[in-house]
Amino acid sequence: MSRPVRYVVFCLGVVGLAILLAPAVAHLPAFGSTFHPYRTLAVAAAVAHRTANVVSAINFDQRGLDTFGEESIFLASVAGAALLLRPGEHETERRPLGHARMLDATRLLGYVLLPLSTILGLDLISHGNVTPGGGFQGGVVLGTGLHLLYVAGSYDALEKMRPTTLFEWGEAIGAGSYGALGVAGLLASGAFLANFVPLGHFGALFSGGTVPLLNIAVGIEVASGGAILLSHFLRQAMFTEPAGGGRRASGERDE
Amino acid sequence: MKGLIYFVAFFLLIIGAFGIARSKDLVHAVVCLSVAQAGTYVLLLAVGYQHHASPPVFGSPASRPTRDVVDPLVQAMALTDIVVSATVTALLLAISIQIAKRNHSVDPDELNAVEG
Amino acid sequence: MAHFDHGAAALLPLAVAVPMLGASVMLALGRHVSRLVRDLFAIAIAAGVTGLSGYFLAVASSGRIVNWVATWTPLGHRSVGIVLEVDPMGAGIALLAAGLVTCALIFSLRYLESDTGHFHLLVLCFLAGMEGFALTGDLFDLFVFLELMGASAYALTAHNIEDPQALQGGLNFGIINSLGAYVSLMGIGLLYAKTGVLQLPLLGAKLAGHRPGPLVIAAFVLIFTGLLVKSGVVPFHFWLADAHAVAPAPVCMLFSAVMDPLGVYAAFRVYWTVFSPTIAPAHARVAFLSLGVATAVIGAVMCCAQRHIKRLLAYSTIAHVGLFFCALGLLREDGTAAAALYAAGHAGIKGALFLLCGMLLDRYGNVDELHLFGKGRGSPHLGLLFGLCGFALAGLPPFGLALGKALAEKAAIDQHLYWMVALFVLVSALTGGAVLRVTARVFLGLGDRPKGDAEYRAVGTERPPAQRLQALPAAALSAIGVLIAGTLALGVLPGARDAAERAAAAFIDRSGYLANALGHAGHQLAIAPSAPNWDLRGVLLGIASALLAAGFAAASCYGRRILVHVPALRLGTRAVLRALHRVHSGHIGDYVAWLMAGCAILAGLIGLPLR
Amino acid sequence: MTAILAACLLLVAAAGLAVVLTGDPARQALTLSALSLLLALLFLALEAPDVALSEIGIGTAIVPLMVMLAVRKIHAPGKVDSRSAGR
Repeated sequence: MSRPVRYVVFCLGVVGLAILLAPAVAHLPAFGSTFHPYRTLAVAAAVAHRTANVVSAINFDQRGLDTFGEESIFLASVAGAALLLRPGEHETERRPLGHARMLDATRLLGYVLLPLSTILGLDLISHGNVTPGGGFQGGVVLGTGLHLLYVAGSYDALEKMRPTTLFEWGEAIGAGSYGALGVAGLLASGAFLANFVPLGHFGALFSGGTVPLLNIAVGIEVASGGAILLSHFLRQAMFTEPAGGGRRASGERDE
Repeated sequence: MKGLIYFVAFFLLIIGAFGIARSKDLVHAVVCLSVAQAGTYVLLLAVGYQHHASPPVFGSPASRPTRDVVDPLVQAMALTDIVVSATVTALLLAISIQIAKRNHSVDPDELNAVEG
Repeated sequence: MAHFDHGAAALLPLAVAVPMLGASVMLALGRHVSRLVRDLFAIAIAAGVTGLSGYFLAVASSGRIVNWVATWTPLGHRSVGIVLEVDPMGAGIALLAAGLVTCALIFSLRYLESDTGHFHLLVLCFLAGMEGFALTGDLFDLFVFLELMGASAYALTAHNIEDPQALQGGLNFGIINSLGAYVSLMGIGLLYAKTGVLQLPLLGAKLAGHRPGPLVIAAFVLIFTGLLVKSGVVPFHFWLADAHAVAPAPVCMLFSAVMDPLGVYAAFRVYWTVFSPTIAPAHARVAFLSLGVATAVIGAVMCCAQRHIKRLLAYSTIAHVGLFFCALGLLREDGTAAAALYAAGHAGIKGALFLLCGMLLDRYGNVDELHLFGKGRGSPHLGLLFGLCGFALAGLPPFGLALGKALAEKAAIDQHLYWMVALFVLVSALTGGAVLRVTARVFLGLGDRPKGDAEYRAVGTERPPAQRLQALPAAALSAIGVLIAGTLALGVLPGARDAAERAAAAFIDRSGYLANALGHAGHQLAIAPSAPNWDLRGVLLGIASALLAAGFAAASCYGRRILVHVPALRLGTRAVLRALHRVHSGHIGDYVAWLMAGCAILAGLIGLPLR
Repeated sequence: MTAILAACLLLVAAAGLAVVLTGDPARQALTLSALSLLLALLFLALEAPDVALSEIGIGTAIVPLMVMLAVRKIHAPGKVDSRSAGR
């Protein structure tokens, strides 16, 4: 279809949607109202299982299957991206040579931020059951934190710290432990993902039973998977090129 | 307020979709898709909001939760949604990179590998 | 539907957990073991899930299996947990999914190059997604598993990164399906805002007895948009042909045979459990039937207009999805039973056809009907199977597909919808005829040698010529054989119709679904008197479709000779086809525009009659 | 509070529009992280710190990084066209 025809079809759709949605929004409960029946139940259930962060309680305890599905999506996507970003038939992966020329300040920043982000990530994961954050957020921080090394220009160091196989193991162990904890619940108390671990005290570091354990599992998976994901994009962008292509191996460097 | 927040939610969805429809670059289209998804976050959190309520996190160990909190379920849903967004974006960007290699173009107008 | 089997209930989540654990193991060890070990491991996992699903089906046929995950059983009418609730229909489609994944993996024993295990991993994730999608009774969980199916499927579609068509097909698939899923999620949000629950049975209970207000209609339209995209219903179908034509053959087979029917299944599951008490069947029927007819007709016409064989099969799937929609859209037990049998039979035949295409690609490096003209003479076995599947697709008894078609026609006649009988006969004859035309041209070299095949773009190959297989691999043939035999068994085994009718009765029984979810015994469903599978009218209609298909194939083989003498007809056909081709542009922007327009059309179809 | 919320919403809508209207994907990576930052602020205003944290991690770091790397691969001069020799 030509562009104008496409826009006409699109706009007709939007007009129809507007006619559909405007009265629907008018019939919604008022914004900020006190009508939250699920909230009342979920808070009570979280308190009963001594999980201070109710969002974590929902994610890992009350609706743990959703999060299992979510982690599966993550696993599938990382594997899918790895599959799609593999070097093609006529491509080779060039090894990076030497260090990039980077401003010392940038480099320093990278080295300073790395431990900070590591600590922040670990903190987010370990306190996910009591404070905002959790395995996913902490894992993201950890996974990206490693890439600060790249910002610091030391790709070799990154390659040493980020052996893909090890991270694949990490991701597999993280994702596998989530499922394994679910099966353990089945074996221990007869229900998949049942909260079978002692619950501890409300607000304590190890409270909420399986919630902190599942948080750690997700943290390991997301940190490793995130590192793999970024490393595939990085390799593709920096070091994959046509076999026998006329470009000099060390020709181009960082931005 | 209610009108505004739901309008923004659907506005993001539609403007993101519109961005894909007029896109001349696949990477641009993929980014527009994540704009469309941002609409879902806004909608979900709007549904769960309550005036003068706190976040659904009872940080301090001693205090038993007595105060009102906003709906934590929509937040859990939004969290899942954000993960989905990131992973789908990664996959679609990976495909776009490969399309650029095979077709020497990422303009949807110039891609004609499939039709009819 | 009174008793619960707690053993089976406890095992329900394993249908998702087992393939995911398998995928984790594959990620950790896939690189380090040989190809054969990876293959066998994945097959073992898929076979295990098949066994598990079969067990669920056996248990569910005497009562729904209910599992509130992690024991969050409801207090009164409320629970914070996710419920998995399985009736025979859900267990049946879960079994179909797992069985077909097993077949696909067996077929790909020697088919796909993969040295990391990522292909197997993605297939296992895809399986987990389908199982969760089939078994869950929670609206948001449905969305999560929809996305899991999606994420694995996008990557599997674009698996062959050397093929521009595969990449573009994967991209269109990913963008449209994701956008559809986000639209669905907005609908879920609206429904949650109104009711405060997410579990399907409880949602239905909340909406029961209320007139469908604007909010419910909007939620219905938005939620269905995502599900209809997944099903490939017109005008949300554009991505389907692009993706199904280009994915590796065993993956295409899974898409066509289970993934699209799963979308249809979920749409009607959500309709019956959530919306049926407020948007009554009498109102919803018009919308469902209109969508079904449009899908069936456009799918059938586009199917006949293709020369890329996999693309042809993809459009034939769209046409059949339209027929399923028509049968289910009657919103009655008999139509639902018919659609279940029809979809199961279709899965076997369409699966076999896609695998046969994979073998064609393997041998000749091409699936262009005209390019392959007469080249298949050396493969009589493939040709025989192809022709057989063509007749089965057209509805030749005694295949299960024909049984489903016959029952759907019977249901339509009972409702005095005679046009629908004509639609079923015509659409299945056209799609079957298109496959027979391919058989005649490729394997028999019948008809006029087509001109102009040099102008056609090369069709994506899946394997460089040097690696093409000469002999037909036994594993691949056995997978195809199992699929065809299974479809045949469905039609001839006594009791298939009874089982389908019982499954359909449970599927549309909303109050029983709710009662069982809450731990109560549902009321006893009246068991219809046992009926024989076939009746004379159905057999005759089936034979008529098959003959019509053969006639259509002959006419299109020698069509040019006829059409030359009827310029008006020729020009008319050409104009229609050109317009359709222009709409099916492969352009992602067009598809998004149609998705929006489709939302509006759906809103009009469902909303206007309720005004 | 309502004023802050309204301001956040309007900013988010404007940023969303800006991302869509930015034709050049390299710049889009920047507008997208701005949108994510504003979204995170909005989520904080809506009392959703968990979601805000995720959005910051994903929306302002990982996704723009992937977009930039993809753009670099696709649009780097000579990068794409040199592929034609290999085909």
